[in-house]
Amino acid sequence: MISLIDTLSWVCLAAGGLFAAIGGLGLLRMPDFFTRMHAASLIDTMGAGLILLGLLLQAGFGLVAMKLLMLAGLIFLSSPTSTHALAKAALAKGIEPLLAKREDRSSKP
Amino acid sequence: MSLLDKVAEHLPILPVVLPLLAAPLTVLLRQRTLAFLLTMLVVLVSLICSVWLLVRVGELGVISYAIGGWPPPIGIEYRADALNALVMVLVNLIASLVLPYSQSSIREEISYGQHYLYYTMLLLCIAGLNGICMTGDAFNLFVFLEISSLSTYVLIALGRDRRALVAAYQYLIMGTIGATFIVIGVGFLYLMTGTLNLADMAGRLGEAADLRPVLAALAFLTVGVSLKLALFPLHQWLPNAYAFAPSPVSAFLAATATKVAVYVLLRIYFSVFGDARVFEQLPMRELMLLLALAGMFVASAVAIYQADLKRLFAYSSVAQIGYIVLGIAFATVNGLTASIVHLINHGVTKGAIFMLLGGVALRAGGVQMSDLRGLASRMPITSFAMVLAGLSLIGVPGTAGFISKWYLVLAAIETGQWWLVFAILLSSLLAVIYVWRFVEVAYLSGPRRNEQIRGEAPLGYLLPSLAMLSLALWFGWQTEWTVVPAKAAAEWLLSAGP
Amino acid sequence: MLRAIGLFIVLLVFWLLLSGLYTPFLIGAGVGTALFATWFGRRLSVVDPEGQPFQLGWRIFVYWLWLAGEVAKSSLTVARIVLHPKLPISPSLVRFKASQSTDLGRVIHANSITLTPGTLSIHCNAEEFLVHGLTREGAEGCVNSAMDRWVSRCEQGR
Amino acid sequence: MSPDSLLGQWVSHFSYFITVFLMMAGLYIVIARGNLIKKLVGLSIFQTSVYLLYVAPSKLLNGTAPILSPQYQQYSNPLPHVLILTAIVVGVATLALGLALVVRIREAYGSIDEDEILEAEEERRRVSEDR
Amino acid sequence: MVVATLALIRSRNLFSVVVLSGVYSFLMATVLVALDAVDVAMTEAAVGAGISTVLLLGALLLVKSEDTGRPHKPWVPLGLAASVGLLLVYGALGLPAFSDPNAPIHRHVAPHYLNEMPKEIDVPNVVTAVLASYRGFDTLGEVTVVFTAGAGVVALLRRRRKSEKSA
Amino acid sequence: MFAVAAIALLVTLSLAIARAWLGPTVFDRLQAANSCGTVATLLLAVFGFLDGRPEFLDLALVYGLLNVIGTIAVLKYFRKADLGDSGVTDTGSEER
Amino acid sequence: MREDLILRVVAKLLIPFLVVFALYVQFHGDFGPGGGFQAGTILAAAVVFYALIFGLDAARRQVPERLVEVMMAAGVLIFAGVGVASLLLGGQYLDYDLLSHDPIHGQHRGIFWVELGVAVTVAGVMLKIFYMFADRGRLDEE
Amino acid sequence: MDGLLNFNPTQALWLAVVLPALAAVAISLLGRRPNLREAVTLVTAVLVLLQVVGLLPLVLQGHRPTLDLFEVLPGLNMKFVLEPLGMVFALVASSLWVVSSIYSIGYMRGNREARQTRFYVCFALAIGSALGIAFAGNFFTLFVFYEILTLITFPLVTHHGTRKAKAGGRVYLGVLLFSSIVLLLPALIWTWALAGSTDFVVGGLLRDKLEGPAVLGMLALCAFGVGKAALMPMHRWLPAAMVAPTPVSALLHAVAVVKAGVFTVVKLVVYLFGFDLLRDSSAAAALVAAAAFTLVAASVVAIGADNLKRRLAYSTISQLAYVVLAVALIAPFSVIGAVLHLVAHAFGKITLFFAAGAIYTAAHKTEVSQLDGIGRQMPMTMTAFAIGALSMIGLPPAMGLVSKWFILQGAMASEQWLAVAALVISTLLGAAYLLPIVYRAFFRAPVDGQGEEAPWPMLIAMGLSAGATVLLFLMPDLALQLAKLVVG
Ligand code: NA
Ligand code: NA
Repeated sequence: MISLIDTLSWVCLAAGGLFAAIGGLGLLRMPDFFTRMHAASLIDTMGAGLILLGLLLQAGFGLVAMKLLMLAGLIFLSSPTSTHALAKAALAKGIEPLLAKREDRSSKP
Repeated sequence: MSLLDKVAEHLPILPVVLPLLAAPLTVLLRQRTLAFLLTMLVVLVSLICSVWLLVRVGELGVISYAIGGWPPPIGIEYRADALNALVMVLVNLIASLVLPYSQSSIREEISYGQHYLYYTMLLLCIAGLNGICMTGDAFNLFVFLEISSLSTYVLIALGRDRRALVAAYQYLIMGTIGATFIVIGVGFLYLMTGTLNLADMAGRLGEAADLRPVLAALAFLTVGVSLKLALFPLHQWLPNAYAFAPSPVSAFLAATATKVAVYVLLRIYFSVFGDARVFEQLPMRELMLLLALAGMFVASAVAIYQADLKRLFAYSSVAQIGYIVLGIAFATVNGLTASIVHLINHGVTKGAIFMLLGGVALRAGGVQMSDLRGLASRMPITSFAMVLAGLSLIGVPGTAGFISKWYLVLAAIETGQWWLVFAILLSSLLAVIYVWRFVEVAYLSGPRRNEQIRGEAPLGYLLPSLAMLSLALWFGWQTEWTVVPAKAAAEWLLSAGP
Repeated sequence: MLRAIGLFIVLLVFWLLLSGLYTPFLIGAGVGTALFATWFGRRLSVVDPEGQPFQLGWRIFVYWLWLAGEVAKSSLTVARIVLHPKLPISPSLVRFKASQSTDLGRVIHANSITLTPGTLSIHCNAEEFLVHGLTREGAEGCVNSAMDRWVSRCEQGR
Repeated sequence: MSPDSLLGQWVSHFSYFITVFLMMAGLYIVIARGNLIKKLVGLSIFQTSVYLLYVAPSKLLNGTAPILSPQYQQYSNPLPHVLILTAIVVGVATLALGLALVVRIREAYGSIDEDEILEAEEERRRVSEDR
Repeated sequence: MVVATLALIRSRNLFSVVVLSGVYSFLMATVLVALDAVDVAMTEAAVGAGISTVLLLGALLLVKSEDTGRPHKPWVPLGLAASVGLLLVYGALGLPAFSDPNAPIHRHVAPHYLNEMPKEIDVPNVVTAVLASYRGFDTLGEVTVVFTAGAGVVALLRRRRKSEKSA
Repeated sequence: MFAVAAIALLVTLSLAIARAWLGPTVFDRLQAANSCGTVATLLLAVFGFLDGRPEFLDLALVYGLLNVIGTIAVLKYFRKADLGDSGVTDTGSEER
Repeated sequence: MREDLILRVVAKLLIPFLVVFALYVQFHGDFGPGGGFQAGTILAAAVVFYALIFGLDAARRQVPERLVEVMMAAGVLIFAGVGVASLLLGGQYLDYDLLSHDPIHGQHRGIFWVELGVAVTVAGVMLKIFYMFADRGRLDEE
Repeated sequence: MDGLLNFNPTQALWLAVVLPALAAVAISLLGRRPNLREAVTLVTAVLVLLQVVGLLPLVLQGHRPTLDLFEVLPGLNMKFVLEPLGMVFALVASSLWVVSSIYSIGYMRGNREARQTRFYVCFALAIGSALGIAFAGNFFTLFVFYEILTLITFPLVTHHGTRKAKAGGRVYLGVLLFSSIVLLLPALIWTWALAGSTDFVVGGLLRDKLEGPAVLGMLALCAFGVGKAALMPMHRWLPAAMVAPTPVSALLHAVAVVKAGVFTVVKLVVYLFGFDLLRDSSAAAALVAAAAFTLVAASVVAIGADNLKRRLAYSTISQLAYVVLAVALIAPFSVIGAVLHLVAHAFGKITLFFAAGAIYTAAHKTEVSQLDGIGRQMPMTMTAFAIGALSMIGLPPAMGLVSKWFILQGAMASEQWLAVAALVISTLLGAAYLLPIVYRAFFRAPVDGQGEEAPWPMLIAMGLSAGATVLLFLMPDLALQLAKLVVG
């Protein structure tokens, strides 16, 4: 039982780390600001989520777990908020998103 | 145990805590007159406490005060001795003279809404300086240094001229670098000794496993403190700061801030490292000698060419600091006595000069040489007082400056360094020249009645200035309050080292 | 008032979970703190259905679970794109009108879009949503999506 | 000192060299940059370098944070932590004041570049002398 | 952290400088945690990444200046910085090695805090005990520093009265 | 195992810093900074376990909270909605 | 920024928790990381957050400048006052041993008040500084 | 004795110094009432003279009244002692103050000078500090009054306020302050460091405290440090100060300043070094050489000077060197000669300057070459001038002969042939630069027609000083008696 939880948590931790690293890589590889944001959200969601889950499994049920949950809640609340705010500001400041195909963008955001 | 005895026990802490308590109170009061009265009261009480403490130190020797009741290396110790009690008396004395002066002068120089904050800042500065004097703990010293520094930056920036802002900014940068250097030095010492208590540190430095960090600490502390005390060539912040600050601030800073930094240097050299380590293992003597002399001559020479009187006397301060450091470099009783005495004498002299200049600026609309033609006929008392203060700066007999030069030359003669004797005296001739420029402008040139100058400064300016000046003259005749404690302090410094 | 009491309780629980030390003093402090925070929140007028969406009830938790699945799925997609040597992206913008009736609902919807890797909401208001997608498919998937329905259902829950 | 080779010495003192680097960088920014705000940022970094100088030696590899608990025997030295806490506070206080000054300077001069301000002063002096 | 610093040196854009200094603070805080200085880390995070950033941005907003001036000649500052660095290296080489349990700081004073504190003060967090009690006066000074800064900013930035402004 | 996660996070961190270094726009830096904040928060949590002292999650919470406020403040800088933004500052431009 | 509904909602959600968290950090300084300084900063950050979202005027209406100024001063007074109290009780300055019937209790009481003083001043000062900067900017715009 | 003078001697000492200062205050308050102002000057001058004269018997009886005022540093106190040498100087200064006051009234009114009040104030203060120097009981007190004298005479030198006056004033102050601060002050401090006190002691304070080259060093510091004694190269201030009005020149050259200089040198040699110390070292010989050089060189320059006051100034430099030389010879005779010469030069030179001022006031002439036949227009003035010149050269019937005689005696007795030669040569040179003026004045035809005598107060003053010169030649007893007391 213990070892099952341990294994599970390790898998979570490793996978989370992997997702985070991929997100970081995406942050470097992506061609423009907006596409990089998508890569970044990989870190905030899967990376953070899996790592916290892994830790949660290690912590067992208790206050530590509660705090981990709070942390997860905070990240999941704050990450989209800041991403949204950033994207909005960037667009407002005239950062043109690189688009695959010319879309109809008649109304100015 | 009577109440007085109880109060006496807490003397080392009172001059620090009282202004520190009063400062937030002035913010709560938000009213200039009340703030002034509170400040005055606190400063007077602090003055009484510090004099009392000086007397007690004379009777009992070193007084240790364990804050929080924690014995020294564990807690923070305040430690009064012949030297720091004396310096603290100087700080509070100057403060108690500058304050009444402020009451009338800030009306002219600082906008009304900021008056109570002026007192807040002054109180904080006093608390900081007193704390630096009394503390026996290396890190606590840094903290109080910062209290005084931050309040000083603000005080300078309160000046009307926009250049005051730049001056304050430059001082902030250089002052912070200096403070950080001090922290680094303290850090090295802490890492080598495991303690922050200065006395404890001094004792444990002998067992230091490696000399390199100790020497590096010495270097960092020297540079850091030198920045604060405006030792040439680290003085760049000073001329502008003094020139553009409100006049009571110039007077207060010129008389106290650099002086307290000198005290810190003395304390570090003689009671932490010990004169043997500082002066025998390193070419510190030569270095300090060189910088002191360079300061004395270069700064004086620069002062001669200033068109702005406040700047002129600011550069003169840099030169005078050269004398003080020179005295330290002798590392003899007479040399240190010279330094300590000059610290007091120059303090009151420069204080008086800047206070008088405040009056001049008020009446003549500025302190540019060109504005002051014929000053003597319109402001005879102020002009004459300036001349007397200038004489003290030169070191003419009958003034405080003479006594300091006396001991400095004595120290040089004693150690057989005749070239230094002449160097010291020659540089005081440079002081003759720049003081002379004032005399010529005020007395010997220009219209007989300069209508742009609106008569003698108001009494609120004049009386405190003259009181300060009379101190500068009084200390030229009556040396019981300056030389005697200074000599005691010097002897103590040289004997009490590790 | 009820909402304030609810907030007070939530905050107290929050405190207790944070604290982990249950001495009388600290519990007292917790009560005091929660009271203070509630009062302060009311003073700042942040105590309202937007700030304390108790009305969403249990549905929101279910939604979260569903969302977690969505996030996991799109994460894998994005991860594959990032690792793909050719970086097969087709960034696009889509504009649509979401079906939520309240600001809170729109916020939940918009944040969910952003939270899901591969899409992010740039604009959201009653009139329209502006969404940027890493791929055209991803972006277009947001229009009239299951997510839209889920959020609207939560919103109308009570 | 246990490691006797110079290399060993450098390794065992690694933490100090980060301090050294940060300090040099901060100092460099303060002196080399003309922008008043950037100078302040440099000053902050310069001050920050001290944190490591104090805190790194307080660490013991088999120790833990100095929050006493029956599970642990060995703790890192708490004193440097206290000192640096104070140093951080002093740093932010300095920064706040410095920024306030910069704001006022900008209002008075219309610039926050050191060279421009000095030039403005020089100009003014020249004008007043001509007059 | 080194990279962030280098970026800081390089960057001309003031805004980037602010952002980078925020990053720098976060990293510093993380390093501090690794060194067991949790209280310090919390403060550094709150101050460096929080307050400082807000302050810097506030100031940037007021000075409305993005372009930073010409860079100065780099050699003098570089030389100065290098000489200070050398001095630091010289001193640091003589310091006790990292994590040396026999270093003076682990033998003197600190053991008292760690061993006697439960008897004298009895709070689990030794940092708090030292901060608030053993070295409480330092902390009083620190609070005073904060107060000084606050009052100083008020003194510097308080709005002038209308009458004064027009005059 | 925590170490693996920690190392992965460190890698992510360095990648994010690289982005912060490269820019090119301030928004890229901001985004990188934001990611750094998240990664640092996670790193702290992992450190807590690595060190055997998970109660340092408090610290991670502080990080997370400040990360939001910092980002919002930055946003405020661009929008200045309540301060009557005149919108003249040309912040988004590429660095020279 | 009140118009940005995402920010508005998130702010409303977070602020009460921020306040509780700040006070948690304050009261648990004895047991874990944190204390007066950090608590004060977080508390100030909560209000700053509010001001960023809902505007400076709203913030100043609810947390008035005068209160903030009083806080600035009051914290220092509380701290220094603890020292004066120990003086009056016959001990050295800041000797908490005498503040209660036995030294340990005295220490606890002393630390509590001292940390409170720190928090109050820090929160006050941080807020005041923020207000000053923000306010200055607005005047500039007029 | 006068009723007013019924103080005990120590009080009288103090009062003599303070009285002029009080007078200065009174004068400054009476600035708008010239008659009253000048009356105060004159009355005070007379009172001070009486005061000093009143002290004379005490000194002659061997009393040395001492007044210890207060201590600045341990062993460093303000102290007045009345001893014969000081008595001589005090007598000279106070009596010449009376004379020069009378003269000044005539001169200042005659030339309608501006800032007369300041003039009288400073003049009175200068006398006060001269008396302070005279009565100084130790080196420190002497130094203090010496410096005060320098500073207080500065406004007098720059009296005219012109660019030239300011330039002259700068040189004046520069040289005097330089020498006193850079050289004399170390001597003072060194003395204190060696002896723990600076008291003047019969036989020399430093007798057992110095030896070898240090004696020479100290002597050099003292001799050159006393810039007022105008030993070359410290003489430059004297010609520079010629820009001042004539009464000031008189003050500088005769009454106070240069007298204070040589007096200080004599006093230091006698009471600080003591004859024994100097005799045992070679230091005195060096001083003799320096003085001899100055003696001759200044005379040579004087011959070449056409400006009358300039010529007189170089004459002064030369004459001062006599005194220094005389003291440096250390022979009892020469020291007596030094003391006497101090007196002789004072009266002689003041006469010459009074005459030069009178010529300027009456005829507006300043150059020697303009003086042809002026003796016919201003016979009384030029007679006085002649008497003064004779005294300078050392011819009868003027006191100069007496003092030079003693000096020469001393030089011969101590077999210092260099000194003897210098004395002889400079006497000849002295004749060469002074006698032609007298010759021109009386024996050449006037260039321009009419001229008239100087105002009567000036004439009275000249008469008094010239008369004193002759009188002292005829009755040198008192001066001689005092001088002998100095030697002991
Ligand atoms: Na804590
Ligand atoms: Na704490």
